[in-house]
Amino acid sequence: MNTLPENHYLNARRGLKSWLFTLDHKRIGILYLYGIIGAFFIGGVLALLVRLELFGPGRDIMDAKTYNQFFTLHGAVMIFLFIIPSIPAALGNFLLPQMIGAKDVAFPRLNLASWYIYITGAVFALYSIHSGGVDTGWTFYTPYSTETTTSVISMTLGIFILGFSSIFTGLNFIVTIHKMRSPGQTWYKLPLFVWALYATAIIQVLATPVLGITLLLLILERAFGIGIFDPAMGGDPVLYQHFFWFYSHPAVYIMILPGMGIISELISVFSRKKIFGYKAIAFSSLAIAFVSFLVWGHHMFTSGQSEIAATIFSFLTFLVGIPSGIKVFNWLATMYKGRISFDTPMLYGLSFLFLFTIGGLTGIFLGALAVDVHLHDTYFVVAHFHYVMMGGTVMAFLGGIHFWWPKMWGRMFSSFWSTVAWAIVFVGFNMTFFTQFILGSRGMPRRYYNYLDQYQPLHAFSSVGSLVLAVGFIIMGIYLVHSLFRGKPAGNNPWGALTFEWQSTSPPPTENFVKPPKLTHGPYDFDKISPERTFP
Amino acid sequence: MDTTGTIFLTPGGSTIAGEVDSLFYFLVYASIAMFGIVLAGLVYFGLRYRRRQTDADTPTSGRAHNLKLELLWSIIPTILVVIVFIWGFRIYIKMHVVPHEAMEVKVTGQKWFWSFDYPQGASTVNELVVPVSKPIKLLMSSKDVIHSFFVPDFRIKMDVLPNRYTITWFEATRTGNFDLFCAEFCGDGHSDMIGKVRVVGEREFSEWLEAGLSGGEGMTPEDFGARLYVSKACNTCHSIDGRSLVGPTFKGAFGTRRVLEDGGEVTIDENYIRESILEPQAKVSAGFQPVMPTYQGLLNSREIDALVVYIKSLK
Amino acid sequence: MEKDKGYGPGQPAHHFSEIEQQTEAVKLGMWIFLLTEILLFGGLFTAYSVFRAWNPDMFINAHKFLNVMLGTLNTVILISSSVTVVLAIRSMQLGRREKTIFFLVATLILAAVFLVVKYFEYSHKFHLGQLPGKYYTFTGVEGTNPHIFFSIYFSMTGLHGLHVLAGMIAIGWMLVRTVRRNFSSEYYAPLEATGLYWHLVDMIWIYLFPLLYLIG
Amino acid sequence: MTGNSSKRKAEHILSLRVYLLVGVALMILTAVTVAVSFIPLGGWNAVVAVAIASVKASLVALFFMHLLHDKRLNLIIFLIAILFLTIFITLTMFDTLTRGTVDERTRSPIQEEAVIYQKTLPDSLKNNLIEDDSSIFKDTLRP
Repeated sequence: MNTLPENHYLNARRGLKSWLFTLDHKRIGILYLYGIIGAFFIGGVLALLVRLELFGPGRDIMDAKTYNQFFTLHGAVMIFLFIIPSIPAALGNFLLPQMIGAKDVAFPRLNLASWYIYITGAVFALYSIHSGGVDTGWTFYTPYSTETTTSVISMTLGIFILGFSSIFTGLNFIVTIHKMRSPGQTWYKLPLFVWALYATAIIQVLATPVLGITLLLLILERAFGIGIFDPAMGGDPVLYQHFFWFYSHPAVYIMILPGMGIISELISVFSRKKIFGYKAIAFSSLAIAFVSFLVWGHHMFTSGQSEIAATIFSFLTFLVGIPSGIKVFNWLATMYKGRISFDTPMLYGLSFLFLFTIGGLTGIFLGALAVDVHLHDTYFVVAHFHYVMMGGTVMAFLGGIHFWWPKMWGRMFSSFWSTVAWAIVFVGFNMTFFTQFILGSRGMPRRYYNYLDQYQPLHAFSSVGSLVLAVGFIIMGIYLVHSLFRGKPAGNNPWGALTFEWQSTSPPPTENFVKPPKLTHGPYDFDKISPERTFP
Repeated sequence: MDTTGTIFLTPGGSTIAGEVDSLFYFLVYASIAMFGIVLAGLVYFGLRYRRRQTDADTPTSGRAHNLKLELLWSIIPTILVVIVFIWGFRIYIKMHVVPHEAMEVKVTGQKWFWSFDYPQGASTVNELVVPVSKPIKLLMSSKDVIHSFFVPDFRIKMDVLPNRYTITWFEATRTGNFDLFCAEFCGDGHSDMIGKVRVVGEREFSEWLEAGLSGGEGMTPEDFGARLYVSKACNTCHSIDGRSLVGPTFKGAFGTRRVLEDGGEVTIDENYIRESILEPQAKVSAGFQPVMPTYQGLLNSREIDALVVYIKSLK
Repeated sequence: MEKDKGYGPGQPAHHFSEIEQQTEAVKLGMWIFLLTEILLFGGLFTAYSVFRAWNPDMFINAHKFLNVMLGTLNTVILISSSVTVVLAIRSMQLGRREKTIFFLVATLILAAVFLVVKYFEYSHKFHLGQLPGKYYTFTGVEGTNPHIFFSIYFSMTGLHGLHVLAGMIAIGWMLVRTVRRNFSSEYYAPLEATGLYWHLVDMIWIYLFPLLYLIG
Repeated sequence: MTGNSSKRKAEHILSLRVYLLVGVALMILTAVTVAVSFIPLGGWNAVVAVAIASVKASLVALFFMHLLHDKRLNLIIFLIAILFLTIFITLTMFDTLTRGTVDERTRSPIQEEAVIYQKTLPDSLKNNLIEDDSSIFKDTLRP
């Protein structure tokens, strides 16, 4: 029977102060986890309310104004407060130093500072609810955002601040990966999750400053009418869209790349198989990071940008699809001749493959110029990015949370209930969002409060799906919290994995390892050794 | 040309729709094939290579490369996407190169209705009437924020920008009514900014044009007002059954006193209605946003009168 | 900027194994931060390029109302301050603490002079009504929408001015730490990182100056 | 690259001469760029100005910021920043400079001047609302 170690990072010091002033990357990771779970809860409730309103045409539970504020807030909260920090800032913070055998990240104080910046940004963003809400959509397109009476400045200022949090996390990770790896751990011996975090961090530091200046200019446009983006003042609204998407398209990859990193870990560990095409997966992350900066114009095929620019952007867009495709096939090939077990993390890993493939393929629809003209700004787009973001990133995040849960807390969750919750989430997700592909290709525009009767059955079905989804998440919350107190101790290496973090105790000590870990094998050398599972 | 429609697409109604649909279905089938491969792999490997008690701890194959396979799954998708790009691009060019003989209609989007000005002088609101099998060029601009002109059945969409012209065109292939949506979020009434494209035969179109130019000749002011209430899109924001939409209801409004946003009070009479149509921001009813656009230049005196009579009649 | 400043001479922070590793990490971190700064200003450079390409004549007419004399003066001041910063670091490399203090103080003075000159430029423009955006009331510029030129001018120089201010705070803090003997010829990474930041501020001005003051 | 790169490299301490020479070169280049701006070269003025600025920036980066002798990685980071900024400007201007290829009217704004310059209201708004006597309600309309 496993027992918890006597001393670990959770009981090293006690009291609220020991958390609020901690420099331990693991504790900061946990602090982030609290933040993003809070954000996910807020965003999720808003999503449910939006879906309930859409159950039937016309007014169901709220008026148009409230609805517009809710979907805006749902988008902004989910993107800026949840998905972008989710995997890198929470799981990445917790794991990156452990995976490279370091004691901490390169700049622990900057790390803590970025959490406080995150909280400050969140306060500003959420303050906008109190000060009249925001009804522009998370994209803040001008001139609507310059003339609406709602509290755009509070929200954009919040997101501006959140950007710094994201930049500092990315900066910290890049330096950590370059300078803090343990002796002998060369680049090709890094776990693929670390590669993914590296590619993500590159995008974070390159793209986020442009979001910063965009929002700053938007604030100036609202305050002084500086005339860069507002057509009435001689500005160009399409230019705003260039600025915005120069950040926000790469940001999509800030969201999905770390998820892909988790999937690489999950598929290999639960297949007990050396990852297929290590370098292909590693470099495709970097390729995605680079090409993601060349494709932003595909959000603007119908925006009034020039036909030549649209054509160039369409062509470049297809280039970014190929590395993603390569990754999917590599993961599939990893499973070949493996010893596959269907523990909960793997179930989420497999759902990722299933859902992300659909999300990726429907992305091809939207990259094709003529088809995008029809599908742009319809529910097809909504479904597409939910398949990528929720079916991709959130599934990977949940997989990662379940995978590293015993490492974080030392205790295991219920296998039965976690499988039940997974099944409900998977079914609910597909009910909610596959329906929206059909709604969209039949012409239902997005951000509609009211709609024509012909769309009602599909909308109702989608709303029911969202309730199913909610039930899944409620069950998940219950068994995870329960496991914190009653879960069985998991042992150092419950899944039989090979990366560094599993060599330490669960939970690990404050400086991660009792003695510096030795690199005796690669992260995926399941052909040489098969480590024993310490659980069950 | 596809007029039947499927689960994914409504029946097309324009010359371009057929082409877009072909590419769409090519993509659907190609995606199903690709997804089929992934799904088959997942299911087959999952069943075939399940971990069993007996072999759980034996090492697995260390093979992590297969050049042929890797080339295969890099090159085939590349070829496919290049095909899709070129295909999509060719149709896109057709969407943008307008035939010379096209009739040009000026489209204006504003919160929250569409107005259409014909070269012959007629103008309509929220209803674009066009002849079948004739190319129609739309020269579009917005008076306030960005809107987007979207007719799903025609498979066309183009943003309508403030202070700039954008262009799109279509040629309807069959008569009937087609939904027209605003596809770019534009505020509280975004989802009510729904219009209609009515495609009619050549002769019917000429008759309609003439009738439109005559402007309610031979109708009572009340009937004419009722028509204008719909055709000029008053109904987007003002109900006639007592419900509050974006604006106050017309029902029973005439002759009552109303509290204004600035605290003042006003009696709803001919003056007030007229002023509110032409200068909507002058006296805004309490509890409502000052969002109504001016109808200056969109309605002539006779039309305003007809609306006043109509509103008066709504007891 | 770098928040890791608490490690004295000789001893690396607990999570680094040696001081060399820590110095390299701090410098790398600073360079990445500079990259984000370049892209932050990048948005303004993009806006500048787009509007200049649309309205070349208006830009030429409007820029005549900027004072080349003062612009040149400020360029010279900033370049001099860059020289004093490198000399401050060099002195520390050689272990001459007093000289470092002298050069840091000189840098602070130059930076302050830069801001004072900027203040006179700004107040003159405010006086003439060459304000950004809707507050623009000046009528002497020919061409379409000259307020946009001044919007861009104020955004660029304003953001740059804020960076000068931030740089002054950082240099001031370095001065305090130098006085407190936190640095030695062995360990001066924060000083070097601050120097890098200051050079970037200089470098951005090197572009702003010809783009705003010296249009053909 | 890895944590325990064993030996300390000798720090590069550039000589005073190098720093001062670079400083002087920067001053001279400043003078040159100001002088050139007064010679009308048409479109070339901008090119020359940016070129001189780039030489100056390179001097600062290579000597003052030590990129010449420092770890290659820092130089790469700097170049990446320049590269992505170039991408941003170039692809954006691909749009802004190629508008209106299909129809001339879509190229530029309808009303070039911003609202702050439009001192007078359009005529249609000037009409006195009440003085319109074609209305059937003209008797009830207040003057």
